[in-house]
Parts: sequence; structure tokens; C-alpha cells
Amino acid sequence: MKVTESVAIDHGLKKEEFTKICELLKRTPNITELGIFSAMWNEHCSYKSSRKHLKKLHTKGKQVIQGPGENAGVIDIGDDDAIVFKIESHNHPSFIEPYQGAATGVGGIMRDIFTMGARPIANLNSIHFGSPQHKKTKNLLRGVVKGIGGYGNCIGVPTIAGQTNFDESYNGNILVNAMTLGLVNKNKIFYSKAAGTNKPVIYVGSKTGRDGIHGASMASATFDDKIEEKKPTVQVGDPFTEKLLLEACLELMADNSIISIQDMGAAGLTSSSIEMASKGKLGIELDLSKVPCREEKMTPYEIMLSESQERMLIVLEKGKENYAKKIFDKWNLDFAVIGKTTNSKKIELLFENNKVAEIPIDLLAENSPMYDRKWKKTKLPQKIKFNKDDLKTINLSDCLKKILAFPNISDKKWIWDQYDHTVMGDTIQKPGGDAGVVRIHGSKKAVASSVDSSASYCFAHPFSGGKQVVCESWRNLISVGAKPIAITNCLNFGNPEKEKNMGEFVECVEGIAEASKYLDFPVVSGNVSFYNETNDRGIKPTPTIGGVGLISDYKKIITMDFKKNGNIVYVIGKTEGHLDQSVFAKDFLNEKKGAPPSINLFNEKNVGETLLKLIDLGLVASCHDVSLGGILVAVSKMCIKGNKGIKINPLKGLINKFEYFFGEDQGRYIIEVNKSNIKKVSEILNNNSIHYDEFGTVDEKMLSFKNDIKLPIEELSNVHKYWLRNYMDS
Amino acid sequence: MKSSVIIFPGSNCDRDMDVALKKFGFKNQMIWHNDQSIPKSDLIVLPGGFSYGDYLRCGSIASKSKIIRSVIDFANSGGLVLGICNGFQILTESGLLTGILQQNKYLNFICKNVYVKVKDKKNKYFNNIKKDILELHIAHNEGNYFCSRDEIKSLEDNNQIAVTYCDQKGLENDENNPNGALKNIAGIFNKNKNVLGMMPHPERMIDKYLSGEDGSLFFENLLGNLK
Amino acid sequence: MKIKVIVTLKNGVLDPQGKAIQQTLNGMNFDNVSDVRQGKFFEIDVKENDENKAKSLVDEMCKKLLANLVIEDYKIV
Amino acid sequence: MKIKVIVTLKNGVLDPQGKAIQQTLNGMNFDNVSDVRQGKFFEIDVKENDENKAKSLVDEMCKKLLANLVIEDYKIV
Ligand SMILES: Nc1ncnc2c1ncn2[C@@H]1O[C@H](COP(=O)(O)OP(=O)(O)O)[C@@H](O)[C@H]1O
Ligand SMILES: [Mg+2]
Repeated sequence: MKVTESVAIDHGLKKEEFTKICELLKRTPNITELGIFSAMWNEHCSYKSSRKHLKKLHTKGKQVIQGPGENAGVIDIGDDDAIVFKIESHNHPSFIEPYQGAATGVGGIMRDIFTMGARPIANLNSIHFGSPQHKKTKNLLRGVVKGIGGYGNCIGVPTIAGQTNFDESYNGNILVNAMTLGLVNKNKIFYSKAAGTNKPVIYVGSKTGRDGIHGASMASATFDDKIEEKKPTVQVGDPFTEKLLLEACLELMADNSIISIQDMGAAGLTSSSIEMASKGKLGIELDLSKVPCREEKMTPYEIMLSESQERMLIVLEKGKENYAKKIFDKWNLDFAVIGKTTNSKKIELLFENNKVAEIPIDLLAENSPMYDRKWKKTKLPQKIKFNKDDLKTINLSDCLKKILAFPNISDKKWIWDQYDHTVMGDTIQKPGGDAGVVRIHGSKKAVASSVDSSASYCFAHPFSGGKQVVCESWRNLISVGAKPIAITNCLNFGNPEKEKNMGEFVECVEGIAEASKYLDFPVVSGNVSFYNETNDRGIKPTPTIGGVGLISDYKKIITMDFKKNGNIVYVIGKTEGHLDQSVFAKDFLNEKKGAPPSINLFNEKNVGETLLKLIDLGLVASCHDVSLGGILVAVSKMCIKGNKGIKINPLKGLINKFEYFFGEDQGRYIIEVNKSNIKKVSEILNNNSIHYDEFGTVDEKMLSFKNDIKLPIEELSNVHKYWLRNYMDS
Repeated sequence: MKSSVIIFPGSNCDRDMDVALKKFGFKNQMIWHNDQSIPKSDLIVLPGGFSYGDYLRCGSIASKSKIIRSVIDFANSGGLVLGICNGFQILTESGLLTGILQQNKYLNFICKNVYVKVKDKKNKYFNNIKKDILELHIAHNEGNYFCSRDEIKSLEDNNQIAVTYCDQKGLENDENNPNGALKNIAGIFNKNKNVLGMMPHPERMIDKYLSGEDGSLFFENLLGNLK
Repeated sequence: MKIKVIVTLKNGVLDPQGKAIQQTLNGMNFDNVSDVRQGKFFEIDVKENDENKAKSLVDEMCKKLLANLVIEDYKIV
Repeated sequence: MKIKVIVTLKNGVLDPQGKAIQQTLNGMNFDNVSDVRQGKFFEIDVKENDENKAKSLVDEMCKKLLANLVIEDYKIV
């Protein structure tokens, strides 16, 4: 096939980019080479729109062993143990084929983790769907949940937490972000950087088929009504083979045979081989006739761009081939020596004894385009004036019941019951708490993890929203008694070629950077997903943050269920009553305007660290951060979980009860304290100048507030627990 | 006491079972499915997971593996064979136990704690357990037990039903049946009661900081019988 | 040659998946769907040119692996 | 009337189940099995006596629910 500008454009390259390729190469690329350029230069692999801004992220810290740039980030958790973790998007494929799209998303992120030598120990997922009324939502949700479960359950890694959100901005672009944590000995971490020339390059795992050719370009394109035509690019996952691959790789890694290893993810053999060579400042030569193929007559172009799943590329020490082959034979996986490292600094491809491609590596990696796209700042919206007289007519009980059954507030048990969350025998905190917690096998330590996003806040004011998500993640970890260590981020945005979307991206990143720096909560890995747009309608900006924290003694973890009648309940952190962008304002009053709550990083840090101290001293019986819905929703969840009630004290001062109960001011937690500890707790809070309200007393199975609310917990529980199940069954 | 846990490609509760057996004092060894024979053991365990991806039917492919011959011989000579979850599915597919485990009635994978009623105590798995109702944990997509009318009658007549799903008080009805299993069956024996297959995972119930502790009773009793 | 096999649940064996599909179809306004049964389909490529021999081989495979005769019937088509 | 449908994976789409079954059959000494592909079979009972009408209804069901045309083909038999 003759390569022309129009062929290049069909490959998703811009006219100028094609001209630049020809200039750099000093000739026109052949079709295989063009395919390679298009894969490496698209947004998904080159980060051409985001690179400039991602540099602003705070990525260093005492416990950071590996920051962004590798397959995943690595943090030190003491005693030679390290945690490898990352989050990744699989949005586009999941919209087209929810089961396989979500399943292969989970498979892909797990490979990123075990590529580094870590055994996966926990999965999380953040999933966003369109409005529940939208005709596609139910099937997409069902398919995605089955896909996530289907893959993770089969591998035998527990799914310990997640987040599920509905908003009409996702009607045409759902989000499926999958996160995995792995455990590794910090002296036995494997990297993708190749070293040494003339070392054998090994292909292992499944055979290569014509799957998902140009999947990486699809991930960088917007949808339109002709989406059906893009269908063949979806891949089918084979979790069984991945499980074998996991065990085989870990078995091989016990020895010192591997120089570098890289999974074949987006853009398959192309990006994996080029990244290894590029990082090692080497060349690589591959004989594509040796690649195990599933189908007949596959061309070099197809072999290089295939996105068949469950495959790995390894640079091995010379002479270890037979040793390695035995291991892969035992696990019944393909194994082939397909090439070698060279000092040419080029990628050279052979096929049936002909040279079919030759490209200097730096043209593909370092010299790939980088754009400084135009972007627009979002002004802080004006404050909404709520009519207090109108509020007075609202019945508090009815309002609370309604909010507890809102799609975004309701219980997500229907989802996580379908995820194996107990396999591996170390799950201390199952889904349903503020963060999932798994024990480090055979030790006293445990790690906590949570995924969070707040698209509405980010949409209203991206900079505040970016800061807020980081803080929410920090709070969720603290709420279970974990010391926050580091985060990973999945940045889901619309079309970066539009100034508004690009502005949302830039400001969210800046917000994330500021909060994570202040809190010493560095970003160690992440992923960007642009072009979440259908027919010109983009999603709300949705940065997802996955946080990881450490618990030194798992027996000290805190859960959110109220424990004992007579215990005192405090709200710690100050409540101003910020209703703009709250669930109450947006979904109950239908007032969508206004600014998100502001973040005070000093308070955030002070409150969080002090609370950790209280927990460590054993003074806290239960704890929950105040997030969506405000105080009353948070307290109701604690009641429902503990099957206990609460008698709420009359409010002090002049604050309006709706503002107090439903405001979404940040930096707050609810804690339950045994009467005998009250003095100590208030002393510590006072000494740290932390504002707190004595909110109420744990009571027998009734939530009550003066004459305004008298609700049996069973009634609250019923509205909260069954919205999702009823919706899925209807 | 020696136990052997057999690992099939795709098993994923093998380590959990190993941890549990060792915690209660078994000398456990892990056996690879391709091995021709099993070293001398007092107990053989087929662990949970997704042997061969659960492709075709759960347990069907594993039931054709080389090692199964030795498991069958061991069982026929009276040795104790325990199959948990996928292990139970392998036992039915290999003919050591009657019936089949179909997809859950509500079509979803289920992971949660359940209560089961111990239906027979004249066997080495449950004989000295004081409680009649145990809290255990299930995690499966195909746990919906089914067999023919004649077979169920014979299971009942010979007291081969081991455990049934129930509520905290022992009530066995549809509401407490998580997967649609015939007669709420969660586990059954062979005729001689040396082979037990059950869907619930006792190995996930050996720590109060995890899902609970009733699984400990099961392992303690088993060990007591083999001492 | 390629031999095709259909494996279906025996009459009287509950088919929850079929039931669920039927309900979904009814919900999608295919009101006159009164029953759905789901089964499996296999296409087996056997290196054997004699059709009868190929079929008898596949018959054996069905008995030994592809169908569980407790609940399933099979048909070579 | 009862309409039968076979849904199969498109050519070239990975069929992990089929692959595992083939390997198992080979292991059981059915050496000359060179490929297995697995699909689904549906038997749909439609309250409709006109065969053409029934088939065209089922065709619509396939497109809308029974097959995912991203990776599957269907055939009404
Ligand atoms: N997709 C999912 N997968 C696993 N767990 C989920 C999922 N969605 C929600 N959850 C769990 O449900 C609980 C409630 O989630 P959420 O409402 O976001 O928490 P919060 O109360 O902190 O705002 C959390 O424990 C979360 O882990
Ligand atoms: Mg929380």
C-alpha cells in the first residue's frame, strides 16, 4: 500500500505531523512504519497534549521509590516491603463492548503491576455512567460490573473498593477506571529499561491475533454516530491465560534472568519494544516471522499494531533462554525468542528475511510531538442566594429519605457483591467502608486504598475541584486509620483541542499538584484519557484519584458503623454551611450553579493528622469523612452500617439547619467516642485548635432531631440499600 | 497430619487453603496437577478458583487432568477428599459426587457471608463440632446444585447432604438460598462420607479480623479426627 | 472436516439464563416471546475426511467432555 | 413457533473457551482435533404462526440483544 497524506490522516495523524515524519525520516515511511508512527504519536502513547502540564505534578517524597514514567509507581512501606500501584482508563472500549472492555481494562492494569515483579493484592474501580434514565445505562452498568468481576474474580485478586457515579454528561462516554495494588520486595523490583546489547528479546503469553488493531488510536478519538464501525477494535480478555502469565512471570522473576520486562498494552509490540529500547538508549531488532500468531498470513503491520491481550516482552540475560522456556512451558504459554537488543538506537524489523521497517528510536519517543494547547481559565462562579423561606417548607425527614436513595448516594452493594473481595485471605475492610484495607500477608501491617472523583465540583471550578479530590482521598484513608502515603491519578477529560476542555485539564492538574504537595501526598503514577466526547458533547472533567495509605497494626483499623449506645458523636472540622454544588442544592433543589466548597489545606492537614493521632491512641470508636450529601447523610450511613440510631443535639448559634445538615464544607469527619474518652479527645482537639461540634449521642435504632426528624433506622436502611438493586431488576 | 492441596492451572484459593491447613496444624504440601501421583496424605484438598478458566463447565476440564485418577483411587480406598467451591465442581464432574453445579439462579457472582446448617454429624468433617449452624463465606458464580429426583432421594436416604443454606436461626427457605440450589444444598458427601464437596469456603473464615471464625471449627475438628 | 454440535439443557432442567433473556426481551416490547432456552454450540475441526468416522469421534467427545449428561442433551448437526 | 439461533464469535476474535477445550480434547487422546470454536444456541418460542414474521422478529432480537455484533455473528436456523 502506497503511503500518502490521506492514508496518514486515516491513521489519526495530522497533516503537519505527517510532513514532520517525512522530514525526520528524510523519506516517506512505508505502511508498517506509518502504523508505528501513528501508534507512538497518538495522544494515548505520546501524551502530546498533556506532557507539558503533567510536569507540574508533585511526584517526590521520602517513601517514593518510583514515580511516574514506569509501568506503575512504587512506594516504600517499611521492612523491605513496597507497594506498586496504578490506575488506568478503559473508557472507550467499555462503551462499545462493556463486558470485554471492562474486563480487559482490569487485565491491563494487573499486568502493569506484575510486570514490576509485584503480586497483585487488591483491585479497585471507579466507574461513571450516564443518567439512570438513559436507555443504555442499565446494560452498560451490568456489562461493566460483570466484566470487572469476571476478570478479577478469575485471577483471584480481591476487589476491595470503588466508586460508582451517574451523571448525564456520561450518556455517550462512560468511564471505567481500574486500579491495582501489588506487593513486592523493594530489592526485587523489575523495570522496563533495557540494558546491554545483543541480549535476547523474548515474547511470552498468548498468541498474536488481529485484535484491536489501532485500539490506542481509538482511545484518542471522539465518538460519533458511526461508532458501530469502530467495533472490531475491541479485544476479548482471557483471564485464565493472564493468571498463568502472572504465575509464570513471578516464577521467572525469582531468579536473576530478567534484564527488563514490559507488558504489551496499548499499541502492543510497537510501544513495548520501543519503550524498552528508548529507556535503555539502545536499539532493538525483531524478526516478526518468529512472533507466535493466532491467525494465518498476518502482516508485519498487523503484528506490530495488534493489541491482543495477555502478552509480555522480556529482555533476558544471554544463556537463560532454556531456563525461562521451561517455566513458560510448564504454564502452557507461548515462548519465543523474537529478536535482540542492538547499539543502533533504531528499531529494525525483519519479516521473512526482508527488512520491513527501520526507524531511529528517538523519532518515535523523545521527538514525538508535544503541544502547548490553548486553554481557557474557569472563573469562580458567584455564590447562590437560597431563599430561606422556601427552605422552611421542606420536610427534613422526607428530604433525607429522598437524598439517601439518590443514585449517587445509594448503597452500591449490588455491585460489590459480584466482586470477590475476600480471596487471598487478607481483606480486613471490605467494600462499603471509606477505604478498602488488605493486610500485608503474614504481617501486622495493612494498606488502605480508595478511589475518588468529584466531577461536579471540577466542572464548576476545576482548580478547586482538583484540590478537593486529593483531599477527599486523603480523608478516606485517614477515616480507616491509615497514614496517607501517595496517589495515582486517572485524568478523564473531553477534547483537548477545545480551549474549555483543555483549561479544565490544566486547572485540575494544578489543583491536584497544589494539594498533593501541601499534604505531602505525591503522585507516583497515572494515566490520561482525552477525547471523552460524543457528537461534540464532552464529559464533565473527571480526574480520578486513587490513594494508598499504611496501617501499622491492622487490629487498629477503624470502621464507620456506630458501635455503642450512649457514645458521643462529634463533627470535627468547621461547618459553614456551603450549599452551592451540594447534592441538596443540585439534585434536591435543582440548583446546578454556584461554586464548589473551598479547600483550606492548612485545616485539612491539621484535622487529618490530629484525627490520626486520636485513632492511634485508641480514642475513636468509629469514623467517617463527610463527603457528598453533607453531615446528615454521613451520619445516616454510620447508623445504617451499625444498625444503631442517633439523638442529634439542638444546633448552636444561628446556622440554618439545611445549611448545617446538607452543606458540603470540606475537611470534616464524624467520629464516635466512648464517654470515658471525651476529656482526652476534646483536650487534643483544643490543643490543635480544631473546631468541633458535639453532634449527638448514639441511640437505639432511631435517628431523631428535635421534633423535625424521627426515623427508624430500618426505614432509612430500606431506602438507601435498595435503589440500585430495584433499578437493575426493573 | 499430612494434607495435599492440588493446584490446577487457574486455581486461586490454593494459598488460602495452605495457610488455613497449616494454621491448624496440618503438614501441608502443594501438588501440581501434572504430577503423576500424590505423596502419602491423610487428606487431599481440591481448592477453589477457576481451574482452566471455568471454561466449558466449571470443573469439567480439571476433572480430565492426569492427577484426578490418583484422587479417585485415594477416595475409593477410603481417603478423605475435600473439594471447596471449584473443588466441589471438579468432584461432581469427575463422578466422585452426584449432581452438578449450575449457574446461580440470579445470574450474578455472589461474594458474601452465609449461614449453613450441619445436616449430618456421623462423619469425620463435622462430628465433634458443637454448633449446628455455622457462618461461612461463599464466592461463586456456579453454586446452584442440581441432581435428578432419584439422586436427591438417595442423597437424603443415605444422609449424604452435608450442609444446607439457612438463616441465623436455621430456617431453610428460598430467601436464604443464595444461588437457587436444590433443597438449599451447600455441600454433599459420597456414600462413604469420606468425600465432601461444598461451596462455602471455610478457609476464608479463620480470623475474626477478616470475615469471621466459624471455619476454624471445621479445621480443628478435621485435625482432631486425623490425630 | 468441521462437525457442529448443539448442547441443550434437558427438558425439565431449570434454565435461569434463558428465563432472564425472555424477561429482558419482554421488557424490550417483544411481548410475544413466551419462552427462551439457551444452549451451547461447538464447531469442531477434526482431521478426518470420512464424515461418519468424524461424527462418531465427536459423539465420543460429547459423551466424555462436551456435555454433562446429568442435565444436558447433545445433537450432532 | 420455535425459532433457533446460533451465535458465534466472529472469525479472528479470540475464543479462549474453544482453545481450552481443544487442548483438553487433545490431552484426552483425541489427537486429530485441530480447532474448536464455541458459540451459543438459543431456542426462542414466539407466539406467531407465520414463519417469516417470526424469523424477522428473532432477527431484530439478535441485533438488539442476543448477539453483540462487535465480536459476534448470528444465524437463524
Ligand atoms: N464500583 C465499585 N466497586 C467496589 N466498591 C464500590 C463501588 N462503588 C462503590 N463502592 C463502595 O461503596 C462504598 C460507598 O462509596 P461512596 O458513596 O463513594 O463512599 P463515601 O461514603 O466515602 O462517599 C465504598 O466503600 C466503596 O468502596
Ligand atoms: Mg468516604
